[in-house]
Amino acid sequence: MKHKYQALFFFLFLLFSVFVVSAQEKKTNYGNTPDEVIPYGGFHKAYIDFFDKPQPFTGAGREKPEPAGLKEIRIGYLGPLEGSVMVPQGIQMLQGAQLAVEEANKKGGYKGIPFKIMEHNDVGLWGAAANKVVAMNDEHVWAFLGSIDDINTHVALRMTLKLEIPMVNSGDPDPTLTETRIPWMIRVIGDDRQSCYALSEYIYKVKKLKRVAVLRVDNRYGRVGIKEFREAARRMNHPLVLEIRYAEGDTTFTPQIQRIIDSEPDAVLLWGNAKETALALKQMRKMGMNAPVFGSDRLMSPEFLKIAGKDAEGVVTTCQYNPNLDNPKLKAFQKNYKKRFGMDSDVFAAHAYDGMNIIIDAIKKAGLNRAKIRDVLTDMKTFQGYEGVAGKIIFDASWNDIGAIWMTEVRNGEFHFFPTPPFTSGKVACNN
Amino acid sequence: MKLKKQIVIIGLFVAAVFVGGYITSCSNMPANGTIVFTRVPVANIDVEKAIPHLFKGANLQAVNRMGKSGEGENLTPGFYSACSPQVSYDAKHILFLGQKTETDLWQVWELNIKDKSTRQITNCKMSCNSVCYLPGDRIAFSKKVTDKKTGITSNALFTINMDGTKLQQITFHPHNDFISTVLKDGRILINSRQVYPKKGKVKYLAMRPNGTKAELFYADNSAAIYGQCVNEANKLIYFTEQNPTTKKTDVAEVSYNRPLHSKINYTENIQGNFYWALPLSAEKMIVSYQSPDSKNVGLWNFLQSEKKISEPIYNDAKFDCFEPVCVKPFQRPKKLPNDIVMAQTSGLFLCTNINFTETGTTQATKIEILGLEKSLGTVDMEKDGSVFLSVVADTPVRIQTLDNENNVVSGPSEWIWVRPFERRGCIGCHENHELVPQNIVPLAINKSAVIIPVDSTNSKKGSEITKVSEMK
Amino acid sequence: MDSLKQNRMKGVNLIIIVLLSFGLFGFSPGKRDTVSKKNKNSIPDTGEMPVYGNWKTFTKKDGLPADKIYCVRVDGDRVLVGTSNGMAVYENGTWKTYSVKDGLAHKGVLSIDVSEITGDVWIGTLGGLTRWSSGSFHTFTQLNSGLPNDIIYSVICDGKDVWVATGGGAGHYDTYSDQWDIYMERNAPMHEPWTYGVCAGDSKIFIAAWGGGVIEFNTKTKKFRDYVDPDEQMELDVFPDDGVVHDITTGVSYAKGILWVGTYFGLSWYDGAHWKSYFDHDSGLLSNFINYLKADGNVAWMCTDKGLSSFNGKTWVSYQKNETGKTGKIIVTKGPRIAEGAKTKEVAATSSICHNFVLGIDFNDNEIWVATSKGLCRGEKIK
Amino acid sequence: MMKKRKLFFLLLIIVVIVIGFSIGPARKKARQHVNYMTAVDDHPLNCLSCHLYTQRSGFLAKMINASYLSPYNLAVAPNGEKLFVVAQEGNALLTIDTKTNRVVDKIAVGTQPHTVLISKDGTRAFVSNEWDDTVYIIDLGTSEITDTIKTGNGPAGMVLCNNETTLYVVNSFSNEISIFDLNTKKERKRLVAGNNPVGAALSPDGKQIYISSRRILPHKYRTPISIEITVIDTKTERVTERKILNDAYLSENVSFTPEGDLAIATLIRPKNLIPSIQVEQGFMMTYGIAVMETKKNGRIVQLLTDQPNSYCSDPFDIVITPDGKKAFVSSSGADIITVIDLTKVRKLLAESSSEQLKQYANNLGVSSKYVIKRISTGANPKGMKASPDGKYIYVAERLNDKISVINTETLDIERTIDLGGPKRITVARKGRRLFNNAGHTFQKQYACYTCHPDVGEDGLVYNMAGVGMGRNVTNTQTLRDIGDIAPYKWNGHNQSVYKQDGMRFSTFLTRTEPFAYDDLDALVAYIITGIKNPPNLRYNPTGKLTDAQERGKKIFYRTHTNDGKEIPPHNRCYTCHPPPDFTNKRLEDVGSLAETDDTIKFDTPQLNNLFNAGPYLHDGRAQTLEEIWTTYDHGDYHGVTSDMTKDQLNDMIEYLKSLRDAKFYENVNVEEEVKKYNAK
Repeated sequence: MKHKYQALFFFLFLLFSVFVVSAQEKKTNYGNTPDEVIPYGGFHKAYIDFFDKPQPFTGAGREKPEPAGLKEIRIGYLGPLEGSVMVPQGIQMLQGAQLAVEEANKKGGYKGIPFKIMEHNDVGLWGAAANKVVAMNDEHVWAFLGSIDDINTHVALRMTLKLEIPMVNSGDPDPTLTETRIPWMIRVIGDDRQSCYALSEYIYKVKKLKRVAVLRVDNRYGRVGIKEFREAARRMNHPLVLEIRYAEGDTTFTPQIQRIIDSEPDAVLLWGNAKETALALKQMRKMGMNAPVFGSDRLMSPEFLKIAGKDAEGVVTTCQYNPNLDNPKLKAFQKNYKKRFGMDSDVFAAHAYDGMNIIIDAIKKAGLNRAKIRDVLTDMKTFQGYEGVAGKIIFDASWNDIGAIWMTEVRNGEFHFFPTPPFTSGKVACNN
Repeated sequence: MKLKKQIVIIGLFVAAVFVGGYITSCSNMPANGTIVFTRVPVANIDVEKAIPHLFKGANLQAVNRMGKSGEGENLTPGFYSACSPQVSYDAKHILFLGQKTETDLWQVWELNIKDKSTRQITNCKMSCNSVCYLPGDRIAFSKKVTDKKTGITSNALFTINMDGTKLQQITFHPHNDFISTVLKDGRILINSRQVYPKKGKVKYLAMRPNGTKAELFYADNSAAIYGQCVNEANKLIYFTEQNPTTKKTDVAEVSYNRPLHSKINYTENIQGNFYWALPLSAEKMIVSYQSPDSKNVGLWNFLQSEKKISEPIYNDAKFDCFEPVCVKPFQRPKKLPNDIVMAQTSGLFLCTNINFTETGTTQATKIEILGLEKSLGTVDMEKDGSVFLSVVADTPVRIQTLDNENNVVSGPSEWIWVRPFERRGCIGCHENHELVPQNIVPLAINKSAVIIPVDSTNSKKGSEITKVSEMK
Repeated sequence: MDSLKQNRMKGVNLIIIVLLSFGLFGFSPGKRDTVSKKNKNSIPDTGEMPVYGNWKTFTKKDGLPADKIYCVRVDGDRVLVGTSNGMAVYENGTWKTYSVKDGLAHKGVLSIDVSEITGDVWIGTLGGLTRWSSGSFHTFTQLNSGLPNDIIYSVICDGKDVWVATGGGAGHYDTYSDQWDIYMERNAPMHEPWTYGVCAGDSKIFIAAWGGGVIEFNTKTKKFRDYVDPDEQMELDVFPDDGVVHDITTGVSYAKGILWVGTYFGLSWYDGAHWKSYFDHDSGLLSNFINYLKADGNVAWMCTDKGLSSFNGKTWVSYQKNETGKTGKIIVTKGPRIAEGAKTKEVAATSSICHNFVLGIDFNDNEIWVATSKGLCRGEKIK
Repeated sequence: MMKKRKLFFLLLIIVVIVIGFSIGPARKKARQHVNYMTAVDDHPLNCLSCHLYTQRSGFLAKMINASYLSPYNLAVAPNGEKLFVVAQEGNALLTIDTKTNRVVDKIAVGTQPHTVLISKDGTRAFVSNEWDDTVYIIDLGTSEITDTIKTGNGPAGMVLCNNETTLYVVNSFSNEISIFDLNTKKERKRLVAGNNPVGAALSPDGKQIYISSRRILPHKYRTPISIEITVIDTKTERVTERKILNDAYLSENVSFTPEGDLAIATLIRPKNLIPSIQVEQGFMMTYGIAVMETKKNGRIVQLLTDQPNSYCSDPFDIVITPDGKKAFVSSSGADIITVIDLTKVRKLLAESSSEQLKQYANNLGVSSKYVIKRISTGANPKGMKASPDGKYIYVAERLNDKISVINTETLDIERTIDLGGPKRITVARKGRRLFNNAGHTFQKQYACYTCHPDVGEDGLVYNMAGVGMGRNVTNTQTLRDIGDIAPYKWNGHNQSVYKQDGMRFSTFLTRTEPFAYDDLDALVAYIITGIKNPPNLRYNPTGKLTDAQERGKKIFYRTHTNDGKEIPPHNRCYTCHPPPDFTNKRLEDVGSLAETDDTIKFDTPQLNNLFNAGPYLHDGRAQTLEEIWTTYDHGDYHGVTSDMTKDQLNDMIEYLKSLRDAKFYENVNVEEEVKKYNAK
């Protein structure tokens, strides 16, 4: 149907092209979107951009006095702690947060009152994460950190507006999470948009590959995560040759791989958890499929290396930070973390540490008032450019962290980090 | 196939009819309606002392109810004394207390009505002083016992097999207990009177024949109970009682259904004293009666509806007539099951709310358990007032409630005891005996029972009875 | 499917062009005419649109259990109010509160509806669904019943049926058969089971699905269809009037054949054939951030974060509290959209709604009850 | 020829068996068998006890059993000349001429009819058929059924109002009241009632309807219980009040005084939360009435009809004489009609403090203040009605197939009307009488029926005080259709109903003399043969499963979890709950052990007709089926369910609710079902 309206679109495009181009030069696009892949950007300015400025919170609550006589300042933790494949990540996240709280308490907590983490497992019966936010509200937390799983994080987010609890997300890269306009959450980790843009830039522009097949997990993480890559690929004039799914927990991928082979791709992009993608990679190589393989951030894990073994060589993934950076803050964190918990910190621990520190700072600045804590978290000033152990946090108007992310390549059984390629402003190649 | 099965069954049925017919046989009934009573040479009757009713020189006398006064047959010619006749449910035997010679101890004997033969059942070292048949193959009787530690002497109930084996004590409090009768529900009605620490009033207690669940059945502080009690058709209990001021003894009736509040005095308007009552029907009863102008107690017919003495049955100036019974088969009381386990050494006791009393609620916080000699310890109540105890079996205790400062709030209670593995409950302390428990989970049962006597060296709560047992 | 969309698009063409043209000629959609001083207090002609005033506020001081009012429901002579601290009932001029100790599932009451058949009150809380029937409370939870999830964002009664919108799917409870159905991603056209609002009308149930637009369920055919944002983009709306403005919907209300859809991104209107979009910059809508909406006859009431807007397709009447004091203003926009010639006038009002962060609304003949972030208020019909 | 020969051989076999059992070593074997089955060593060696009287079908069963009428409820014609009796087992409406005391008409009605109403003009009868989900409207002139109204599940009590244009029907199984427009015969609406509502009464002014209910309201586990009396305004047709009767259940019927100032309901006050350590002092059950003032904020006073050593078990109906002076309560387990002087009740209400009134509910002595007579009747008196002139009370003696007529002045039974049922009392009928009568418990405090109303279960959790006092709480189990599912009792200790109802039963439950062996035979015969479940018309009327039930069935038979992991065979639903009885008749551990339980494993319960058998699990901790898995199964001990989505659990529960009597599943092949439902 679309071509029927091309004449109209063209007309509109002419009308607006001047404004559009000039706007692009001045500020970053929403979600750090490369110009080339802005939706409909090729021919039509949207009737309305929803995230051109932060959504204010106009409700009551700032007038509430700070309560007296508190024995502890409660901060919620919502993450996978039991009954999920994500428990290791959940524990890293919890420990990162704990370290932040312990350090803050050593420095006197909040006006001498210690902070306390109220732990909540987000894995449970049907929509448990939202119910856990209710539980945290009943416990009178001042803000909470959470979570990793995109579904759990989303349902938790929905409660924050009803209950007016500030939420800091440090582990869920779902791009839609910050697109609800609920002005009670900020994200301090790069989202899958950033990963998709980086991968598309790297695959199509740097590696100059054209035919990409996607093998992804059949859940929300796979579906929503890959969306921006798919659209970017299309807008870069290299629509995916194949997008094929597998069920969470699958161990054999033969039919999918056969179809991938049949689609004759130049490259394969894996989007899923470490275990399944590693198994799929091994089987792919076994079946004689030798195209370069790229992957989402979840591949960047020791588990992936362990299972995939030699076959992991050359796999390129994204990562929301670079643990090898020579950043004294990061080094100190890594050292303290290892000392405290007896294990190496990972991406979830680092971001949780940053997220919890931001919550603590916000409480210290705003006092014990949720609306005011929210105001500080979202004012686009206090924490804009925050230098955390996981890097610099830059918020866009939806409080999505569009700060730099990294890429990795497996070489000799190890992840080697390198910066994402700068977005090249290619010509508008297609009209949608 | 189905048909086959059914024919097999029909065959079995036919066979069973034959076998059944072979087994069943009818027996002759003894002469109905004969009255047997204790005939005592005339003496001054002191009601108080007449309990126990061991009448020296008495014999069991049988008379035809319709016969003339003074006639009859001595059923115990070979005895120096015999009294307290009790007819078996099939009316073939009579149980009685007897002594062959003046120096013999009183023992329980059984008389075969048909051939007048007697056999001795007990061989006690103390005189037996009341007796009755129990449903099944045992009898109950009473005799004197002395507590070895305290030296307190009382009269306790026992049961024993008809062949004199398996003697068992079933009451364990410092009371003088005498058997009155067996209620149709299977319980023994006990004429009971506390002797320690001080003498109490005579009360009727009802108790299961294994000595469990003894509870107040009837008491009236305005009258001293006297005389043997009988019941008819499970509904009415007759007994005689003495007015403490006028000393007149009367026939009274209470309803089995509500004994504490249903007394009717039948004879208060008739001059003279009544010592026994034997109801024969809803209309008639036989009474042991002594008119003011008579020197002896005779057996008289009494019309209940008219509350009137009619003609005498047996009235001989030389004899007093007591304890009339009627020789006729009667409905056997229920044979109550035995839930005690003699291998156990304790029983459980639950009070649902120690602050629940007849007069209202009190403010106690704990109870003290008193033994015969000393206190057996105190136990804190739960929030709801409940306490749950594991009490050493067959040992009398009394309970009093205390406040935080150990002042007595209520009590001490009557003497109670639990039998081995008995579980019993009460609603409150000195509660209205017509009240039933409120349907709540008593908090105390969520924990282990407190062992009584409380081990003062170790205040930890003890464990419950551990024997695994089924419930249905 | 495609041809359907095309038809719709045709109608939309003109509107877009006109709209954009206005934009080009520098028409400022945000700017409003203020009523001149001399006729400041005279409300402009609003046509059939009712106007409310003489606002009275109720807060904790008046007997409410909390100032944060999630919802309000008028039930005959009484008003049922869901707060963050229990349900308050206003009857005969006094407030009575019911909470967990009385049998309420949770103190946070998000939604209330009353069954027309039985008079039973269905209370959606943060911890389950409670039926309040003639004084007795019965609670359904996700653990003791077929309820999909304990957080009830919305509950409605439709004859014998009760519908709830929860994060675990839309729940349907047949009070006759005592049976629960759950509609979610596996048996209905949704990506996720997250539902936020539900309403009924003309044998249809409309479900506002968070991220899934609007799901329509035909109670007769038991068939579904969905309405999603055609541009598939979360961050922008390419064309107005092409469908529901955003996939994240927060409320639905159906009356007189019109489905009104509230989002945090604007308002949608659907008559069964055509969609229309209304935004704060192009119409009389006070804010794109719509917490809740409810249609009453021809008039839809939008509870936004900047005040209360009402709209009957022709005229907007909005109520906003001034930043200080108790006064406020009534903003009348004649005409649906600026592009369609809408003109706005403001009238100062001596009383106003108690807070601009509006969360719920209900009405009876001459009164309107408004639930806000800080207090409950009642307005009287003055026009 | 062949036939004759066969017969001869058969007879020969019988003779050999009989002789063998009488003398030979076979006798020893038989003795061992009987000892095992009865758990005693002196039960008569009578093969018939078990093998004849317990026949459930076939020629023999027909021969040894009989079809009784079992009058349940009744109505009197407005002119008093006719009596209409619902025969519960006879599935008929009997018309009796009150002058001749003869049955003059018998109209076949639906299954298990419950209540009959007669229109004011005496031309129409309304009969609720509890097991058919219908109400029949009968033209009494032609004795024909003119209309059949479809109701909710289990129609029981009814009320006609609004000039007889509106019919209220109490749906006893689906807990609602259906309101019908009699002009259109259409159902106008349904209102939620209490749990298992049954009796209904219209206030004299026609403005209100009171509905009694039997089962308790949802409550916190092991906390005091209550039931609801539902009050409906006939003008608005809405529930205006839900009166709560605390500590009570099984309120069968309710009645208004002619003045309308009081409504009185029958009730039972059980002691399920107290350890069942004794019967003495009302430790198990008490019975009485709730006197409700109908005015606004009126008092509710519970009064016992019992006496300290004598109980009026299982009150069923209550009738108040037209002069408002006397109330008659049929105590169906005690075979008596308790007569209450309402003037005295009013006086008591007037002169007692609220504290006293509260205490009366637990006072066995107070009945002497208002009970003026206890009239003995035939077996199992149930429904009653007063004649229009108030001179007589008609009593349906259910297990006697007779109507007794009480003179309200003399308070004696003046005459008895024989309904013409079978004259002989079969063994099973005798068993049924025993079951319904409290005579076999200490002081007649309760009957089997009390905890097993309609031979089902009363929905209560009892503290049976097996060992100690706070231990081994158990959920009452149904006795319907249990012939094939030994062992019995939650701990599975009883291999037969004989043992179940034998010596230990008397020692720890009835606490009186055990059943005589012929009584025990009869009781067992009744339990094994006589008891059907009501048809599952609510969830599975035809046998065709709904979509949800079909999906649920797939889950029931599944062998793999959602993510494809194989479920160990012992952890699949059908392993322990295979059809037809949906029990493997073995003890299993489903992780439900409580600290207070002595047994680790529990008898796997049958699942047939479990939809209204809550609470669930051995100790009744799960109030709903959902809770079994959402709340009380941590770790997938009770089948693997943790991977299920909420809608899957809902579907599975819908399937479980669909389960009907075992007879419908006799030919189900589990293997085939597993194969079918696990096919890709």
